[in-house]
Amino acid sequence: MSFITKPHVVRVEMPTNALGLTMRDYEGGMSTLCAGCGHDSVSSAIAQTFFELSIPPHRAAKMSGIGCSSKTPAYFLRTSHGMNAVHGRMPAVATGVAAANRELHVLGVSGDGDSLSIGLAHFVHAMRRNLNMVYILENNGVYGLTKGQFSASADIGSTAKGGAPNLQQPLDPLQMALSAGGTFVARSFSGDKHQLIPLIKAGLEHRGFALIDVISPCVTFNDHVGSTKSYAHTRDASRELFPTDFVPPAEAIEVELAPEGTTPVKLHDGSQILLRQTDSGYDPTDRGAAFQAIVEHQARGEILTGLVYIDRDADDMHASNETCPKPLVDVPFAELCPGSDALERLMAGFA
Amino acid sequence: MSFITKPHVVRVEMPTNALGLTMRDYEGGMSTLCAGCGHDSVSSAIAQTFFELSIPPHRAAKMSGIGCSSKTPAYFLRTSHGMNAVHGRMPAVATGVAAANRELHVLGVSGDGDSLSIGLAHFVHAMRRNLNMVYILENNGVYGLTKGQFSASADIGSTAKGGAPNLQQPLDPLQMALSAGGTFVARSFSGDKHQLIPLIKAGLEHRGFALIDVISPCVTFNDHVGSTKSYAHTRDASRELFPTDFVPPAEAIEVELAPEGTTPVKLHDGSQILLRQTDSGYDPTDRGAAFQAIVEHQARGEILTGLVYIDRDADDMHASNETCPKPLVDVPFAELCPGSDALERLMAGFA
Amino acid sequence: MAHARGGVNDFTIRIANVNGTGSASANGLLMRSVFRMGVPVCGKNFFPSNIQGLPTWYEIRVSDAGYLCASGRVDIMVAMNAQTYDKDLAELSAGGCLIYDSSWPRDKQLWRDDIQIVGVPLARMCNERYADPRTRILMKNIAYFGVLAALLNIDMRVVEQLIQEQFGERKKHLVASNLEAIAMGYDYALEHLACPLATRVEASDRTAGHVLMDGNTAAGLGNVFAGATVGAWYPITPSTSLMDAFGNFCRRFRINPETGAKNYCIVQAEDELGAAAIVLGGNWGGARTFTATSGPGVSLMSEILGYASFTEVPMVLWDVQRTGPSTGLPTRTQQSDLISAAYASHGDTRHALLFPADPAECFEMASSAFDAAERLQTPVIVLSDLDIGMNDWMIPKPQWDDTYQPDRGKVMDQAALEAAAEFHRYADVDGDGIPYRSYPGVHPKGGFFTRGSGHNEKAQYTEDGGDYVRLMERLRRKMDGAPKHLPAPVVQRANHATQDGIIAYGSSDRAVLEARDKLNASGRHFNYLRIRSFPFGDDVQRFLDAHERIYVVEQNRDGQLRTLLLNELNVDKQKLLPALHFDGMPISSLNILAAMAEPDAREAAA
Amino acid sequence: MAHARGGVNDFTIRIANVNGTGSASANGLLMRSVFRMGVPVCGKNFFPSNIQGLPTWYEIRVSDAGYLCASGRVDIMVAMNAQTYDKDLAELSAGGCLIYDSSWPRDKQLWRDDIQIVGVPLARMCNERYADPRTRILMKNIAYFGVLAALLNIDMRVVEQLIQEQFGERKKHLVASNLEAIAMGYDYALEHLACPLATRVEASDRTAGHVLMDGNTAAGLGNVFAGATVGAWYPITPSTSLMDAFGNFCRRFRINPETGAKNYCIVQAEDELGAAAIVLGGNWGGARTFTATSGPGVSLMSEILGYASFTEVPMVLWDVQRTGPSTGLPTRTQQSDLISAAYASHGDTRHALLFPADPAECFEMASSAFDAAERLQTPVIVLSDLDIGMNDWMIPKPQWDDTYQPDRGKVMDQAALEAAAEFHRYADVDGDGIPYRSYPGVHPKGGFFTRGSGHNEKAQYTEDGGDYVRLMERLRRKMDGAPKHLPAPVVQRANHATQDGIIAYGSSDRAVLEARDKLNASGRHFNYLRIRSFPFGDDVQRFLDAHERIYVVEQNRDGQLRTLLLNELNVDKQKLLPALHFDGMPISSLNILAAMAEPDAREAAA
Ligand SMILES: Cc1ncc(C[n+]2csc(CCOP(=O)(O)OP(=O)(O)O)c2C)c(N)n1
Ligand SMILES: Cc1ncc(C[n+]2csc(CCOP(=O)(O)OP(=O)(O)O)c2C)c(N)n1
Ligand code: SF4
Ligand code: SF4
Ligand SMILES: [Mg+2]
Ligand SMILES: [Mg+2]
Repeated sequence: MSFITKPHVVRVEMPTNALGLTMRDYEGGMSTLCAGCGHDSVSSAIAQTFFELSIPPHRAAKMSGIGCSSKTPAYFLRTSHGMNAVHGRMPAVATGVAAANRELHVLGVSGDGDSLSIGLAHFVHAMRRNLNMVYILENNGVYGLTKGQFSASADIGSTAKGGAPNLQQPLDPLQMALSAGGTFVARSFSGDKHQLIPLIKAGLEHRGFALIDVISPCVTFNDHVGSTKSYAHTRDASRELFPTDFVPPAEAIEVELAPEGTTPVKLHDGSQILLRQTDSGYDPTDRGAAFQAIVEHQARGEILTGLVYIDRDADDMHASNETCPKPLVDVPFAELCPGSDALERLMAGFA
Repeated sequence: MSFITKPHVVRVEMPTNALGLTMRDYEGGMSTLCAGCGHDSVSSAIAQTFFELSIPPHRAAKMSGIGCSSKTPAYFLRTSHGMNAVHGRMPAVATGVAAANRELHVLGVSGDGDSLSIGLAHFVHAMRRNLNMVYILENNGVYGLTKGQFSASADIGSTAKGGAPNLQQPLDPLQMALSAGGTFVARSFSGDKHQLIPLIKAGLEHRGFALIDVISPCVTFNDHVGSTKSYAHTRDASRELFPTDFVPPAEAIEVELAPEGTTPVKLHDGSQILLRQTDSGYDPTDRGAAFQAIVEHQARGEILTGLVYIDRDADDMHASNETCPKPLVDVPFAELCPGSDALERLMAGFA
Repeated sequence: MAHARGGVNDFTIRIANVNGTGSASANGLLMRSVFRMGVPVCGKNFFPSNIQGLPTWYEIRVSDAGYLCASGRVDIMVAMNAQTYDKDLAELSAGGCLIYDSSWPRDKQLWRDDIQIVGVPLARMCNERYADPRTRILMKNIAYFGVLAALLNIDMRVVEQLIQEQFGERKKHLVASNLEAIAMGYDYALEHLACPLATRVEASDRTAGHVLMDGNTAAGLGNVFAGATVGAWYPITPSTSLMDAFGNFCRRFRINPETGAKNYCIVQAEDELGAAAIVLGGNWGGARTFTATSGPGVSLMSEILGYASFTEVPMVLWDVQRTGPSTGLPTRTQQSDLISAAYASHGDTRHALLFPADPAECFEMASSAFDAAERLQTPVIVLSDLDIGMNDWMIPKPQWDDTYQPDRGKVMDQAALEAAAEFHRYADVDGDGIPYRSYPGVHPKGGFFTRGSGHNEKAQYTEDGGDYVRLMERLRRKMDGAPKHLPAPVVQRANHATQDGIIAYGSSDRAVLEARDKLNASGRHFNYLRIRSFPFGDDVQRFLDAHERIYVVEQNRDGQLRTLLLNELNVDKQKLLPALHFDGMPISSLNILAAMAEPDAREAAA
Repeated sequence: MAHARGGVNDFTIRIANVNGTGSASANGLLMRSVFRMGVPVCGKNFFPSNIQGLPTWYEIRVSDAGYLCASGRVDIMVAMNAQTYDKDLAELSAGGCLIYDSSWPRDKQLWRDDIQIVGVPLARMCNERYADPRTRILMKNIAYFGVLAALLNIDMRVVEQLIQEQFGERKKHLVASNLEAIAMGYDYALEHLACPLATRVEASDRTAGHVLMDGNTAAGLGNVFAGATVGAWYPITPSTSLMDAFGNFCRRFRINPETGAKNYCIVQAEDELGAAAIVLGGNWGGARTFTATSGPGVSLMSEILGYASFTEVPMVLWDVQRTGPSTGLPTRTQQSDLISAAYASHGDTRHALLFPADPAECFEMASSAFDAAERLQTPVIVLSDLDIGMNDWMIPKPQWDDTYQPDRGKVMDQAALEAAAEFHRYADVDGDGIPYRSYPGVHPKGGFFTRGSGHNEKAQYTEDGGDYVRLMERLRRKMDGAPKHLPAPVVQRANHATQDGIIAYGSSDRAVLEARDKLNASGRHFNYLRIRSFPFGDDVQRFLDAHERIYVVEQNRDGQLRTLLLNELNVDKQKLLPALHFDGMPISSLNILAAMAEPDAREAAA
């Protein structure tokens, strides 16, 4: 749940955020997805997150690949630049965008097909780079847009609509992330906005690659009994590691003393994530333990959700590169071009 | 160390194996690698393994991508079919070869550049398929053939020849394998044949994807002080999980009672791996624990070697597919083509 | 807009609907009913690139004369989608008939007076009869079929028979409920409308010996018959149903009924690069291995294609073309991958192409493709398209010659290797540029090393310029000799001597035949050459030589076949007139006549 | 074999060695010494595709006349590699001089009597002087330089100066040791050999205002001056040194000396698909972003190129071509990616190409490429090659015009967006087919959605055939107008009126100029058009029209530029005669004359 208090609206006026914008300003075109598709819920969670954080929509860049999931950036933040790139290459395209303009809020939306098969190398390498972006992987265990083939995230034994079980090892985006040095590794469920929105907020404040694997059922091809990515199964099998709350910077000062039973995790801009402690003694900064926990839940047929791992100290791509603070796109040409005198001096070495 | 007793040769005759072949028959063309390159040691370990297991060389298919490491299949098993494919795609090419002929001993040799960057998706998906092959990743932390750029396996802080440190998260093939459902996950060192040869043997008998990550120093671009992939550092930092011995099927019957202090792991053809127990109580069939162990060693700057994880029960690609036992390449056309009568009957449904 | 001709056994009906509502079975039923009544028919599906909720159209052409391609007209429009009602109304040809759901009143302004308008309260009828919302939607489609059956004079015995066949014994309960819904529409129409229309079906005998099939099904089946054992693919519209069909037929024909063992292996690859690599490996391993993809896949596979042609490993790749470039219009058709396919990959390359014109040729060319690929030891790319691959075509019932044996080309088997003094993988022993190959695992003498870098006759590494030039010239010679291993073009001569020609290929064929008949009727005569493969043989050159003026009919913007002709053969550019159609819809004779009337000025000048 | 001409300031020397032994610095020293003596010179490196232990050659041409390309002859052979001695001996032109290491006796059978043979016991001398094996190897190279200096009459003051500059103050100790080793060879030669040879260097004044540089260095530098801020790449020979150079110059010119902050960001991508995607994203984000690759990379990047051209995102890609296809000969040169680049990706596509002829144009075209890419909003591919990119060329010292401002094309900035009533990304406002674009993050009115699927003027999704055709026709119109934004061809007219022409491009230029002078001397006159970009402008068409017979000189097997000319312009195929050279070695005038004498029969006929 978010700590941003929603204004109590008595009249029919729409609530506005700090920029004076309403939720309308954070919406997009009409969705052309199937009625009930999990991806539409994720879109609305994203819109709500940006609204609540009062981010001007045009300061975001919405990046995606190809798939039903990848279509969704057209359905929120209408005035943002957005891009449906080619299938699987979005993490690399996003690398270019972030390189050009480090101040944009780069938001990637992808699918399990887009990220875990054709795009796997790009996905993993964007994490290695610790690219400063939020990466939402709308995970439904199938290729929705091409009519329901198993994706690489399908669990062994999960059945296709026709009844045939998947027989290959699943790729779990979280395990991938942990083995690729991911610095913000979380999972959620399209049906659980209360968990999802704080995670997206925290991801936006995390300086680095924030992966949120969102189980987002495909009602048309993978929501039947026997599927481990259905609404019903996901609801039943989800185990929240610990409830996560997000505290924006201003309020974070007030809650300097974290409420009893919570562990505060400071993010770069001063905001905090509050992790409600459970008695497990789980440490979200221990990579090995995080992997263990995921694998153990997996073995029990459970789906671990929440913020599973965070590393706030790793440099993001620009920090490693020591790029100038100003976005490269804004550096004037005069500062980029050495000019004729410098050239003349340099040429002495070639004569 | 191998349990195969080498014949004691008194005269200058070359020893022969069960097929009456000598080591000469397992060698290949002259290496064009740099003198001292780790990859050459791996080549000779491979040749020796095939010799000792008495595998007819022409029953092997040597697959590789592009790189110094990928050149090496030309330097052993001269009479095998071999293929230098395009950069990074070898695991997929090998999938085709194994699909066509399930009886070949498919041996892949690749580099850290070839497998962990351009070829990452293929590498990971070949593991998901549990393709029946031995995959040797000659890992030197650099792109040797293109003159020493960091590869994705370079550790943070490891320096280039010029002194610049790597700043990106390393990809560890073993961690990748554990998160991708790999069924045989091992690491060794080109300088340690006693460890490497039994691992390759076990890999050849494992019915599934046997990954052996071999630290194989690049003497020209990554063998200096400051590099974590140098001979010196690898020797210092290696921690063998437990010594591994390989027992071929015939002898395995004799050692039915494993020597005290060893845990026998049966492979599909009846051969065994003997893991010498240490007091750690380590269980090589626990995926989460294996990841933990690797990460803990990594955190201490150590390199865990040996057979880290094994799952003998997973089906390989052909078992999942229920492919006929005969190699598809050998199924006669008469059994493949339904013929005119069947066509006639089928066409009734289209009229 | 052309005037509707509509009449007995000669009309086009278009049904507008929403995708994901199950209209496909009603549409298929209508098409099959016509077919069973002995009247030639074809069906084309226009669907959006999404899964549910967007407009979709199905178009059935009934043509006693056998013109089974897009007609370019709509004689009957069944406007079941309120969203597209305006557009649908506008696209109905003058004199045509509009059938709409009159459950809700329609704005009179949206009517036309040059057409006949027939309202049927379908939704109301279904809502009254059925309680469950999903059933209401499904049954509405069945009910409109009933209305059409009455209006078009469809034989209800045929319909009953088809319904029985469709649901069989196992789903017997559905037979009754479907027939009931059909009867509801049928009876309503008989009672309230003037049935049948002038535009209607009368039983005939022109479909005997034919079947209705789409090209992907035919290609999937053809690959089973060709002896393909390994298929590797990555899903992409419109090629997905090709590998699906291969899988379905394999399940039927290739599983040992006792052991359950499969004589095939289908791998869903991680991407198209992987799929191409698997095909490379499978063929190198000796199994007939193929993939199916569409434009983006061809772009991604190009590095592997270059490798395979340079190392001389056979490959078979089906490119079911869609509207490009880039993602383009993924559910629309086009013929625009010729250049990418013919010269795929960097360096000097040339690949063999096949151009099936319909599902019948998809079935046949599955074998031709493997035979050519293995004979020539090179990739063969079969350029089908969405129109062929996913639409329903009436074709002569496929036949199989049981004496067919696959041409595996020059393979040294165990015995040959045993007998040979030596084996040099890339030696041009026969002087035709085609060397001998061997499969792995067969014999120690057969071993060799395959590499995409410089190699000599013995498959050894070389950087020597002379070795390299020798290899490249042999490869050129080999491909120059390719035409004799590839399907020859089909020439149809005009009844009158003429200097005018038409060249076309693939799915344009039937529209060209119709256009040619029309031109003929107006006194213009054309010889017609249909290209079936690339590189071109002498027969194509002779056709070029023999004509003064040749229209090259293509479904792309840039005249890609024309480019290949110009580059590979010897012809005056001016005499090759581009006749292009590329909006993504299947080509009709009207499109061709229009394009011929206005040859692209820019191209004609250039 | 041509007779060696060798003489003062006009000869070619080839040094055979083993790679990884450090011979590069000795070879460079020799070339630079000649240059400093005022005599035009160039150097070409022939190296294997491995790191250590295989044969390598370095060839220096000295030419007072300024023919600075491969000569096709060897006047002096320095045979330092026993492994290749036979071959090296054989390749020495008659009348030439062989210098070999006489430390060990050589088989007299391997001698020739039409050459001069000079033995120097280099290994023995070094072994006597130095104890450490590595030093012995390194110093042997320096010592042979000393011998050559004496034989060729190199000015020792120039050498000393160069050595000082090379090691500077920081490595002062190396100055003395190097000079000592040089002196060892120099003194030996003066004492034992007849110095200087007839084939030698005499000081001149023809190098003033020039520099020695390779094309990758020039391109890297050019990109710094062009204002590129993001570079993305994946290592591949022979393009690697281009991005290396960019990085080196950025470290020099683009780091804030106070804060250490960098005005650039170089990303080593996971592969070429990733590199291309990063370039797409960077340019979309508003930063000038480029990549450098070679053939295999171009194949892999083709899907992204198709996307960028269809969505109109600028990209700059340097293809430093090597010998294809496939892995080919990775350390040899070729011009064989024209077709793959010009029509990269499936569907109807056409991309802009630039053809630099030497490092000077690499420097200039870095800006031209970005200007054109941003003006046209499309990918621009610069086709350099290994010969240009990795060899040492003498070029006029690069100049920079400080008034240059990058042409970012039609960009709606903050103010323009604020003022605009509305912004439609793909509207053809100016009628030239080029729409207006906007960068992300600038203004809410600038936001739009980029997609590789069908889109209308407002960048909205559409599957409508009419919208699609309109878009495709605009894109064609846009590219038809491209030539005015691209570098124009260079025409050099013969002194005599002639109907004969030569067309060439890129690294063939200097060899063409030399061949043309030779032809001229024998009374055959040719006008010469050097293509610098694609699509071709009217000037190229005019040149075609104005000549009866045109040789098209190319470094590939299939005459790829000729294909482009035939396809894009209006020319009789017969009059374009292919003059091809494609063995991977840099082209010489002798290659051209030979190719012209024997035009490929097959091609000429076709
Ligand atoms: C290069 C390429 N290959 C294949 C396709 C076809 N394709 C479109 S979407 C898709 C899979 C999408 O799966 P996922 O990312 O899981 O998205 P979902 O539809 O399930 O949300 C595929 C294979 C394509 N567009 N491009
Ligand atoms: C498509 C493609 N891109 C780039 C290259 C250039 N290349 C050759 S080898 C190599 C990297 C090899 O690194 P690795 O696999 O680690 O092998 P090593 O040489 O270190 O053994 C690269 C990038 C290529 N051959 N093909
Ligand atoms: S097919 Fe599945 S993933 Fe696609 S829109 Fe429908 S429900 Fe969503
Ligand atoms: S460069 Fe490195 S990896 Fe390559 S051969 Fe030499 S030592 Fe081995
Ligand atoms: Mg999915
Ligand atoms: Mg390496």
